[in-house]
Amino acid sequence: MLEIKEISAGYGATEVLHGISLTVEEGKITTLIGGNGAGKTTTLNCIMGVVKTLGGSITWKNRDISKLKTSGIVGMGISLIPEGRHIFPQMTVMENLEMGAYNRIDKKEIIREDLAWVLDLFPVLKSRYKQFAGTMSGGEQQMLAIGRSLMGNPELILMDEPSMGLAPIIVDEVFDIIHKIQNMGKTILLVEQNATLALSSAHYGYVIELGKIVLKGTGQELLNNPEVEKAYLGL
Amino acid sequence: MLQFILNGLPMGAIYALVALSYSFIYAASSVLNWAQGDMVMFGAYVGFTLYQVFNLGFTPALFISMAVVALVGVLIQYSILRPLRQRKAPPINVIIATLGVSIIIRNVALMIWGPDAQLLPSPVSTKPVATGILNITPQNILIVVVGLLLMIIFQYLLKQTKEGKALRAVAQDRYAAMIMGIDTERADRVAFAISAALGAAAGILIAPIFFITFNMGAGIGLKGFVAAVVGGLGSVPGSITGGFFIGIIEAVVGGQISSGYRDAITFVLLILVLWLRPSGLFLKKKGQKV
Amino acid sequence: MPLELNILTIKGISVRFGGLQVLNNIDIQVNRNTIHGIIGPNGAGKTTLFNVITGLIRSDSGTISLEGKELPYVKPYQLVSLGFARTFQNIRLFKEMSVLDNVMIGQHIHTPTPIFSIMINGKKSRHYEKVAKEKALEALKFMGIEEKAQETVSNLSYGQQKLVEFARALAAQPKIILLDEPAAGMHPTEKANLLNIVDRLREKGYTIILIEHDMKLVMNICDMISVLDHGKVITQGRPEEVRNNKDVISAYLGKGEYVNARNKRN
Amino acid sequence: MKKNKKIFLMIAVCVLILTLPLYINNLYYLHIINLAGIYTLVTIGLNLLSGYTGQTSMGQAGFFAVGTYVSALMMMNFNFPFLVAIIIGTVATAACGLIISIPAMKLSGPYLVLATVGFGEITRLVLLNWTPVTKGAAGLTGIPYPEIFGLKITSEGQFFYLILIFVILGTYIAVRLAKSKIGRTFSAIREDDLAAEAMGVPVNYYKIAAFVISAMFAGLAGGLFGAFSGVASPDNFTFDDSVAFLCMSVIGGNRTILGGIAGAFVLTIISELLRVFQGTRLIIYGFILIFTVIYMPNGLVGIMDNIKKNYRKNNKINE
Amino acid sequence: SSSQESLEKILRIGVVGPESGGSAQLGQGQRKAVELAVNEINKNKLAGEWKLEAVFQDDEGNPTKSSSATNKLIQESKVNVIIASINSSSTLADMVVTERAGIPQITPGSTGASITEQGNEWIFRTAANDSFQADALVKYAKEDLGITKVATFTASDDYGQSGAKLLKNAIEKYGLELVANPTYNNGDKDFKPQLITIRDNGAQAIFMWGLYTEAALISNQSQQLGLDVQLFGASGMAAQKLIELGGDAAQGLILTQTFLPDADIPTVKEFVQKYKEKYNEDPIPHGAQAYDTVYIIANAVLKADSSEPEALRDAIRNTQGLELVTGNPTFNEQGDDIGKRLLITKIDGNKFTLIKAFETK
Ligand SMILES: Nc1ncnc2c1ncn2[C@@H]1O[C@H](COP(=O)(O)OP(=O)(O)OP(=O)(O)O)[C@@H](O)[C@H]1O
Ligand SMILES: Nc1ncnc2c1ncn2[C@@H]1O[C@H](COP(=O)(O)OP(=O)(O)OP(=O)(O)O)[C@@H](O)[C@H]1O
Ligand SMILES: CC(C)C[C@H](N)C(=O)O
Ligand SMILES: [Mg+2]
Ligand SMILES: [Mg+2]
Repeated sequence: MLEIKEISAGYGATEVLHGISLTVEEGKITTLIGGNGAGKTTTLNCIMGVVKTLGGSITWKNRDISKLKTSGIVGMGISLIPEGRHIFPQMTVMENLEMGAYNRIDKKEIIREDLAWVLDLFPVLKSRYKQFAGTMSGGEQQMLAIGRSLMGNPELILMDEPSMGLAPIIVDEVFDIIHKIQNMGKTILLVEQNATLALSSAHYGYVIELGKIVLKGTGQELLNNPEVEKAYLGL
Repeated sequence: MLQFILNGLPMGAIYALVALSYSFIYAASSVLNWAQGDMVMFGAYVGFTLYQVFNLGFTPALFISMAVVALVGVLIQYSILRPLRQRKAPPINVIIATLGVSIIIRNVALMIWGPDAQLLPSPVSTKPVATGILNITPQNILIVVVGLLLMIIFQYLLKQTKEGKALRAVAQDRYAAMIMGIDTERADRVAFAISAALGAAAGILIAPIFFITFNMGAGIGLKGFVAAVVGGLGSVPGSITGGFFIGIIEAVVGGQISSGYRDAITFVLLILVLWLRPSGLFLKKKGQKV
Repeated sequence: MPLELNILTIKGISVRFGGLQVLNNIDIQVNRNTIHGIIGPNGAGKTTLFNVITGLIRSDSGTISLEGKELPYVKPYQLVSLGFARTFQNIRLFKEMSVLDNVMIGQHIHTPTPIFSIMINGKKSRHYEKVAKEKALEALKFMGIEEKAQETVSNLSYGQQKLVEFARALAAQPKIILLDEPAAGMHPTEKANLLNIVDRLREKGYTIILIEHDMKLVMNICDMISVLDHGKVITQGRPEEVRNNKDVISAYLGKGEYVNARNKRN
Repeated sequence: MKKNKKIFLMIAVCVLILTLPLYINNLYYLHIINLAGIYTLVTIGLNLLSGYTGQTSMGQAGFFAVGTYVSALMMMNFNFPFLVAIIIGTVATAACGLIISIPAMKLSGPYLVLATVGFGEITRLVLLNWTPVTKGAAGLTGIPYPEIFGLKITSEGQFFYLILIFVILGTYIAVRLAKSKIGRTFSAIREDDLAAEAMGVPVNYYKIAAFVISAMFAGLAGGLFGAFSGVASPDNFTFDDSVAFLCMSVIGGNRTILGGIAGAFVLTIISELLRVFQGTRLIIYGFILIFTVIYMPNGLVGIMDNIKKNYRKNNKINE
Repeated sequence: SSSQESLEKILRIGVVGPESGGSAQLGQGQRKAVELAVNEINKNKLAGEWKLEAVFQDDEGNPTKSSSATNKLIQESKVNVIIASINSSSTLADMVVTERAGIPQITPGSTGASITEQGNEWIFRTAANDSFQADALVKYAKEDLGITKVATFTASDDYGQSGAKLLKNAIEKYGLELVANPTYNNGDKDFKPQLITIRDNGAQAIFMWGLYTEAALISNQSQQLGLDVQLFGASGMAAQKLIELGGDAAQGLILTQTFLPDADIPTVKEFVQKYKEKYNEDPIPHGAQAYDTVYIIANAVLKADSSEPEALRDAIRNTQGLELVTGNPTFNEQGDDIGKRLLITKIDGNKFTLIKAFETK
């Protein structure tokens, strides 16, 4: 279980998270939704230790990880699909996937099995394994980013807008995959702009606004909450 | 002509080695380290001291000196590059900082070892075993052999091993590398240590034939940088080719055309090469797309 | 189709990267004052098509004509004065500059550079600067972000940056605006805002070519849609035609389980 | 009220600068100030090139050299008056800028650095080896004192005003350029040249322009330098000198014109002040460089900006 | 300060030299020798009531820095006379300053011809006279060794280039054939291309003009290439280090110098002994010249009994009858010391041995 208590964080002199608390149940999908600039990405980066928290605690498996280095956090089975893909542009697709498994100490065969599994999930990656990742199309890169993160065999996956830039049919697939990996026992914290989609997939959800959690509840509760409906399900 | 080309080879091997140390650090940290030439000098002096004061032989001196200079590299990473990174300083600041390092190392060396040139005896002979067109001296063979050996090792490390790939990943996207669980700080440290050690190795290899002076880093550093860039910064085969390319061009131009304008002509050729291949001989602009 | 309706004709465009045929004999006609959607699976070649139109990539064959005149092979910046402006799939703003300056760069081709007047800070140069600034502010206002004019771009949120990029393209006063996934990563209310903006631009007489994966948005707003798959146009037509096309469903839209889940709600 | 204060302050600074030679009677200080003034012109140009347009140059000493030699030779060999000579020198330097910009516009990062280093070295080696014209390693001696409208400039004090005029002129031109559409376009190219191109900016022309402009600043500075020092040799224009210019530009802050001025003055003066440390002074200089780029990432001007911002913030709170 | 002077007569000597940078070894050698000389003179009251005080500034071998340093010495340290500098380019820049300020300047290191050709009455030179050296070397090569085909191989700096010119003149004068005249840049490491050219043109001798590091490398590399030539050099490279670095490749190298540590001359012996005592190393020739320069100044102030620049200048010009380490200095109209001793020496084992000595007057 990931438990975030009252964390605050910011960039330089400006604080953008003002005491965020949320809980991600093990084996469940939890979603975090909110407007642009609300602090979703910042929250995920705090969990990863990329952005240092100014206060509060983040516990995972009963350990405060808020002071750990990112490499340590990854080593504890947490992985992030970053916003904006962040693939390694001058490495091949295959090398990118290998980097996803950087922190694993598993046997080579097991990693190879996982690689086969990921390539099956995204056949386009299989057919392009030698292409430089930087020349892939936007959506292809997104798939690569997802695949790369799965290569780490994480227990907790933080997803920052995984559906961004994907064709509808692939969005379906990605959400299928999300459910699949949840069924494999993994824990997921999902950040999505597509709130309807996120909430209808999630067990529990949080709404963040201007660096504060303003609403929480089960996916269905939030989906039916008129405030949420007005602010986040629009269009 | 042929003899000029052949005579360019040992010089080329040295340039290649120094080029490699630039390339390595660039491939892993995207840093242009202007103090690289001074690592060569420092390595040579450490080797010299080990030999003079402690009477150590060539091989132990080589390895100890590589280790000592690697430590200096780590120190630079820790005390200079790390704070620069934390403050997200632009690349030009890193260049200026390493320029500062270069000035410091050079003048510290001047204080310690004085202004005179020093001689580090060769473990093998510097006299030719065969004269004529090919002037092969054992020392030159040593340079080329040890140099090539190091280059092959590093090509392997960088391209084939997981850690090597991790270093490249760090250079391409630090944030992404971080969330892969790569310790980017450590990667920087490793890159600085290794390329400093490479520089030291170059220093010890050339000291027996070129002597050691506190400002030898300037010339050799610049030539090594030229070789690295012309081959394609970050590419091991590029650095090697670049090194030999410069070595041979210098020999041919210096012997056949004009010794005074030798470096000028070399630079004109280089600029022409870059004009035709803006990322060096061995790199294509790959992985770029709008 | 009457000629005057047509503004852009893409004919037989093919592009190949190494062994990969990314665009294969593309024919698309875009009508004046319409919003033309381009959709298709990831990697279909949509962005590549944009790159060809804006001169960043040279096609292996085929022609593109604007208002009946074939476009010459020129530098990308020269195409801007012919009437094209674009946004990028990965935001490409001038990050360390202010929002206003970013948008004023969009004005580049419309602002003369009177060197002498600049030197003496003369009337002429001040006038041009003033006009450029006003126009830029106007574009920002149109996007609804004029209060961010003095902010450095890197301090803006993703959604706001997308709007700045849009404003910058608008400032070039093009005949055709090419938008590459403008809504990606945007919050629903901002999407609604975007839809509104695009609508108003159509009213103003602009022609817009839009790449987008948000079907709700595309179907709502586009007059015509071309669907690309594997570098080929598999179908074109009005939104309702495209939506129900079997090929489009199987290659792109899918069963729509999750997308439909959302559609149900509205 | 506030505005009055500002104007008063500006007038005070102007008067202070204008009367400097009157109360600095130590000619050594004046000499250093004059030298810094000449360097200012180089760094201003370099800031337009490296800071604004993002084209790092490590070969600025080459342009400086061309300006010095051409102007001096015009005066010495053809008896051209000073002003004409430095104009010819500046034009010649501009031509060099044009030539180097052709390969340079295709390059970036270390590749560009190398090309500019190459240019600097090529220039120096030509000066060294083209003996019939450049007098080789010995260089030019007896470069005549400048004479402007019958007034002969010989003393440090007179040079002060001559250099001041050019610095003011140069600063004015640079500021105008920087604040205009041209400066804005330069910055856009620095940030993302592809996006700039896609917005209609003829990127290559602007890169050429940046090179030519920065070359002209360096060339003008060179013309003054030759007349000021009376001698010039290839040793004045080494790679180390190019590096020193770059350091001035970065240490002062290369994204503003003021930064160039600050950098030239501060580094020139500091390296003289450090003379008291004798043997360790270069080591200290190295540490100063490192310290500044770490703790003042935007240069001295960046610090001033921060202070200003804080001051404003505090004032706001008080008000 | 005038009241101070009346109590104790102080003569301030400003010394500029490259104590760091590429020619640091020359600048530091100069500094050590000047310090030694000043101490002796003060201790032994060799300048009568005058006490010498030396102020040192580093110019890094950079002419601009050099002229700033000279300015500082004159304006701030109020020196009465300047010893500056080693690199000709620096000396030329300093001369502008000293002339403007009207302060006498003596250069113990710079050999560039143009220095004393400018009609500047404030400059003096105690450096070795290169034209005598070139002449003596070529003459010796022809008359004593019977060499006919020669090459010059010179540094591209001012020292090397003026050397090249003087050598060429001498070679023509004595009717030898110059078959190749390549140059190198200071800091170069590889000289084989030029050496191959020299070899292929059939030279019997190479006249080098430059500093010891490069000279040693040239010796080594010509041995590696199997060149069968006699090497010649001039005072710029005369240093114990040349023997050390050149190893057996430098054996037999013939060079001219003004100062030979082992020479059987009382002043030389004394100087070398004192220098070794103080610094535990051999002095360099430039050091000897700088040492003598201080003595010339001391003599001048003693004679003039004034620290007024003009009086000093005239006294220096009239220097006479001094028996110093590198000869008995006398200055000609241009300010060149024409009283230098000139020695042709040969590297033999671990030291230079004397072949011939000239008094150049
Ligand atoms: N690197 C940064 N430097 C300064 N401010 C930043 C930085 N990154 C984000 N911010 C600011 O922090 C706030 C929160 O940003 P964050 O990226 O966490 O929002 P978000 O909820 O992920 O938004 P979006 O949906 O647009 O991705 C925003 O106001 C943003 O401008
Ligand atoms: N330089 C290149 N080298 C090799 N393949 C490339 C290159 N550029 C693009 N491609 C390939 O061309 C195909 C089309 O890319 P494009 O970016 O046009 O797709 P897209 O339709 O915009 O996709 P998306 O919706 O995911 O952005 C992709 O499969 C991509 O991998
Ligand atoms: C012998 C050398 C030290 C001479 C000095 N390099 C000069 O320029 O004159
Ligand atoms: Mg975000
Ligand atoms: Mg795309």
